[in-house]
Amino acid sequence: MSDYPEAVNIQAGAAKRRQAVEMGALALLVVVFLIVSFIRQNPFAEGANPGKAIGLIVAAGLTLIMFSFLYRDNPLFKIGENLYVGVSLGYTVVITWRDFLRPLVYQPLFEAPTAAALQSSLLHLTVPVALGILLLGRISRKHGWISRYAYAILIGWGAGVAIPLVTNSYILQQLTAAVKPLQEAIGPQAPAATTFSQAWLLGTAGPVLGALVAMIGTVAVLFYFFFSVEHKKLGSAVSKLGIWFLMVSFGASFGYTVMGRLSLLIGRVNFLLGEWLNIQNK
Amino acid sequence: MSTNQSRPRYYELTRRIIYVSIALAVIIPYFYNPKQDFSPSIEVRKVYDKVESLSPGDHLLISIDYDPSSEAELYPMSLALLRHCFKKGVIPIVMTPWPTSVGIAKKGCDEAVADANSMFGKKVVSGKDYVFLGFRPGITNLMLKMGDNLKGAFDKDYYGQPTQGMKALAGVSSLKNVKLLVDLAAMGTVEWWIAYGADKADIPMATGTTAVMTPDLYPFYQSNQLIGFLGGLRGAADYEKLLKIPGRGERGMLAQSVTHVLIILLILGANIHMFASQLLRKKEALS
Amino acid sequence: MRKSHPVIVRPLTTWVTIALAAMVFASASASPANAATTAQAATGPATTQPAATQPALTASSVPDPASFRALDRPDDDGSGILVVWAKPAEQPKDVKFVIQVARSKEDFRTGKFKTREVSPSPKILASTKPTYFGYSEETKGLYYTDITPAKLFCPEEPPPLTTEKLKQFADQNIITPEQLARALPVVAALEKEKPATQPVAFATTQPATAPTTARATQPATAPITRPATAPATKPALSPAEKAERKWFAPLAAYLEICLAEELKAECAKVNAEPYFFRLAVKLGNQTLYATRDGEPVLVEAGSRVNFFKWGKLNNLVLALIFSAIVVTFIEIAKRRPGLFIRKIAGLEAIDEAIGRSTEMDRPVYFIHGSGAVSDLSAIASVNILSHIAYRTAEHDSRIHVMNQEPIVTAVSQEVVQQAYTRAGRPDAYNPDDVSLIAYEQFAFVAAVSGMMVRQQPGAIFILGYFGAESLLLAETGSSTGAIQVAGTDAYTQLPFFITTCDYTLMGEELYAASAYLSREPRLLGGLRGQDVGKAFIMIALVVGTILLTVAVAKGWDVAWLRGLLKASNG
Amino acid sequence: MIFKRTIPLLIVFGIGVLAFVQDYVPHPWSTAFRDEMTTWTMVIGGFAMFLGLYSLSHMHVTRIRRQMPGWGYSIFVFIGAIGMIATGIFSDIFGPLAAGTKNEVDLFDWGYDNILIPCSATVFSILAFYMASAAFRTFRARNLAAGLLLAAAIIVMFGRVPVSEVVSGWLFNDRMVIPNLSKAIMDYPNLAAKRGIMLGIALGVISQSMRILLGIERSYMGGGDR
Repeated sequence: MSDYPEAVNIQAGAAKRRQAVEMGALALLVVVFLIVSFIRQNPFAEGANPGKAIGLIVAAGLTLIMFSFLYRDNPLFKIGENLYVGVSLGYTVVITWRDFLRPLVYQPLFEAPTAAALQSSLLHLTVPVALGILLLGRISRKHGWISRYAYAILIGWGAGVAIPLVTNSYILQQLTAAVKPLQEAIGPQAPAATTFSQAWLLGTAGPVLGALVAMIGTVAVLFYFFFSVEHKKLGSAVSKLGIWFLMVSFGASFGYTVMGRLSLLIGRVNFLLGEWLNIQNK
Repeated sequence: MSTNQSRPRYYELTRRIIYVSIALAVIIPYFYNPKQDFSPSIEVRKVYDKVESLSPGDHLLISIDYDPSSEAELYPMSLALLRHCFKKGVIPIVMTPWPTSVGIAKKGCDEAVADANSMFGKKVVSGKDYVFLGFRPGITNLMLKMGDNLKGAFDKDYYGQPTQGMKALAGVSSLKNVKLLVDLAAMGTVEWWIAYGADKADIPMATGTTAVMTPDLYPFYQSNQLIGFLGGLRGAADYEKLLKIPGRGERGMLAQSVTHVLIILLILGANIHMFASQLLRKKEALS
Repeated sequence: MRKSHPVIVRPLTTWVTIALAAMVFASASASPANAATTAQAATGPATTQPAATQPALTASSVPDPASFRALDRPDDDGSGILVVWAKPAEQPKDVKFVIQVARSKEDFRTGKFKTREVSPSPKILASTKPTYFGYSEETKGLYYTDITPAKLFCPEEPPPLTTEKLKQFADQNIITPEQLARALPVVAALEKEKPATQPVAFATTQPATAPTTARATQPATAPITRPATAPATKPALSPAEKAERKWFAPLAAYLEICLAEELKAECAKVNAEPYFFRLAVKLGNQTLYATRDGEPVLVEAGSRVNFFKWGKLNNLVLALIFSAIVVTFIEIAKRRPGLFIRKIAGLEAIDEAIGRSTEMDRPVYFIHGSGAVSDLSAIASVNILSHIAYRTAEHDSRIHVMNQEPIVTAVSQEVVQQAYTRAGRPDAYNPDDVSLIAYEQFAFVAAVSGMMVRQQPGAIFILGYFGAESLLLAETGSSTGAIQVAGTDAYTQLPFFITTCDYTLMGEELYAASAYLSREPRLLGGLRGQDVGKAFIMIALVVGTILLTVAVAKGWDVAWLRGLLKASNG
Repeated sequence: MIFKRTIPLLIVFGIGVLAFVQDYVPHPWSTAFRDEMTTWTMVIGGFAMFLGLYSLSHMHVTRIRRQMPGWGYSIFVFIGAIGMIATGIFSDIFGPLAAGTKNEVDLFDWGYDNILIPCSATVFSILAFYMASAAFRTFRARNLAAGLLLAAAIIVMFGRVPVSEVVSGWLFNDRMVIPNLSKAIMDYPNLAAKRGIMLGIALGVISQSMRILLGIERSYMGGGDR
């Protein structure tokens, strides 16, 4: 995998010195982390719940390690990253077994409580189990093609189901919402306009204009995506309008998402300060 | 396109300055709680008014449909709702259809119970003033079952007390006897609760969801299937504002405001820098 | 086990007996004349209300008996009957329509009927369901309700597993006598433990039923979920008893499925029978029947199994039109190759990016989205991968394909291997280069970010369906200085790719890629078909809006036009 | 060739047509077919887990065996995976090694709560930093389109936080101007673009599905007809 030399951008001697300094700093940070943890969350204190306290320390440690990537790649992050990959792998294996393979395959075939049950399991499971085993043929370099039978089924099913599905949820639902008389844009309880924002943004004139803008924008964006029309003359103007709409939309979506993502960061900060360091902020 | 070696030093530097300033903008507000001026949205106000209109002894069902990864946005909502219930004497029934949510649901109950003692001087007792039912599997089936027979779906509460004959559940045989259903969801359970819970039992329903999910709820709100909703951290802050008990939501909003303004200033600064250097270059070219 | 179909069907008589027993109380005093009081006794408090506060029901509140009809619901699996009646001239407040359902005319006399009460509201107007009733003016004055006989005549839940049931199963050879002998004491003990009314609740802790719920309820957005296990609540048991219970649990789960299947079959049977209906209006404790010649009007209908969801007719027509356009243009393109196609910058950049990567002796990264192989976005990215892998093989550059889905990994391995073979360098293919990096969304991000920073790729392709990982990957990628080409059909993630990547394939451009790259005439024809479809939608959008606006202004009735574009779920 | 390509393509076509038709048919047979296919996909998906397990382990085993740079870290993948699988087996009430009831919180849950959740929540929250740096780096008003992107982002971002009410109170003497403007941008231009993209995607999906069903698009089977 990574048989490329890791990017080394400083001369060898300086690099070595720097590495030593970094390792020392990391070791120091780990020690500080452990000391702070044991002061704030002593798992061996009387009446403490050691499982919970150690859990908190581990969770806080991993949180800090993951954040350390923001500074730069470092040995602790490499450990954390690989551990995380491993844990998520193990988790998936266990869950796949518990939720799918055991109840769907193992129990019906090997723990069938009655003869009739076994018979019906065989009837329903022989083909998918065979396909599942064919899929594993991919491991062989030479006979990898036998796995095609398994995924041909999945791809065929996906492609067939997709047509009615997108017709309904992408085309019809969008058209239902988009094709409306302009009169309907005005809500039933449009407030009496006393201020600018009420009149123009929520009142009567605004929504009608908005509905028109939405219609023109949709057409322009659709036009931008035309593959077989060269963007020249009128076409160029319309597709440019399309781009402007796309840009406004992307900017708006970006701005809209900031809050949700910040909430996640606030959550982590709350965890580190409130739970790990146990600083109450009431 | 430049690589790391040739990339100007200040690129890495500005990057780190930005990270540090964002971190500070989020951490510092954790310690401050000034009064903020904002008007709660109408959707949140409707939820608040509904809870406010309940009388002591009425029941409110809260379904915890989020796990610790969405704690930041939804936990403050649970807390605000529970505090409101305890303040009013409304009996909250807390449950979850997800095994991963039990811990956080319990944490919310415990914290609100402690608050009730310290804030309103009330001694709130499990099984009398609130019920924590814990987790049962089945999701949609569970909802249907609760619609028929709530005590059958949860024969015991989280602490192993039988629900039959429990004082807090007096008069509740099914969802139909619950005065309001609130789904705090980070997963796609809102539609199910509407279809299998609220619509079937014909009870009003409200939700609290992550900011990302909230725009999808407007159709349900317009068709009155939801009486209102709390959207993201802002929703929690609005509710806390109405309740006049500041909490993590409001404090979170301070961090949000600071960080948003910081990002905007960063963008503006970058643009001013760009225009200024363009101007400078033009001048140099002229001279 | 979930799929098992028990061969036995419980004798119909059992059910009839149960149903009869349940009705004994209700029918004890009921006769057609005072059926009203029976129905009303069920609702309780009305009897205590002083009659004076209620306005009297008059004949004008009774729907026209001629309008009262029952018919098969036309687009279902044989489970529904529609009952229709005209809106009466007068509707006093709190009035309710009562529909009585019975298996035979006799049953009305003996009181063995079920009732459904409906409050008048605009929601039950026939005009709200044009799929069933069309768009005629008449539907605006008709009320309807949907009746599923099984919901009225069958129990909602399968019966509990009792010792008697167990014996029946043994009689029907579902379980062996040995199994019966061993299971009997367990069931008897469990019956004692539970309150008499509650079923023996194995299903809640038994995984055998889990897949059904898992499938039905796994939300698309659900994060990692853990298996369902209820807290165990058991009294002290001897080890031997415990062992017996453990042995019995899977059998019980299976038998409960048998019971549920029996109930399902029973319901289907109940639904298939013909039924008789009567209509009345009710206000407080007054009830008036819709009558003809002094007798309540009786109508009859049965539910049939249907073959087409009429509500989806517009969907089918539209899907067929679009498919036909695509196929037509594929045919046209076959005959007249060389269709024009505009430049797509993101795809033009692929060769440049690979070339630069080769010059700098850096690897090329190809990052798949989180879509499964049945998602079309995953197939679209695999198609692009085929092209990219071929080019890297030609340039003797190295490609790393990062996956988070095992089957997409398999398909990618196949595609890359073939591409290397085509380029004449089959030995250069290394299966470890096309690998599953991690299973979970953010573990994938952590691992890929780490690799990017350490290996400094020269070109990064991020293609497929993405969630929140989009910006995490693209921002780390941009810090390495690589040329980044992204493409996704996940609308919400486009802003992040637009801001951090050098080129972005937006939405359908991702799907157009394989045609664009291969220049195969038939594939290009498909693109042309897509464009015609887009033009069709643009026209529908503009013309539809203008038509509706004019129609509303002029007061025309164009409900059908809206129906044409109405989406139907289910 | 028949077994390697023709038959798989026929399978794709056959299953695809049936999948298309079943969506319009309410008959119980159609439901039964759909259920059957769901089981198939779940079973195949279950087996695919082994494929993923193999692929991931193979990569890391090769790293360790060939002692590639940083190979030592790969050991942690196996520590994590084996730890989770072992605790998963031991703490499962239906597992081969544990009898009786499930403990309150077992080791498997502990790993989930204290390793998986904090790691994913933290990586997720790094987005907040990246959004700031991406915005700083790329939101420059170089031309009209970029200016629109920038303006929309700033207005919406600002309109979402409480301060905007105070500021619009000062500036416009109307507390809600900026929040409402932000809402109007989300409601109209944003909606238009979103709708346009979605409609385009729908047609792209239909066209691609047809190409797959008809066997014209077959790169996913190794391609190579060029």
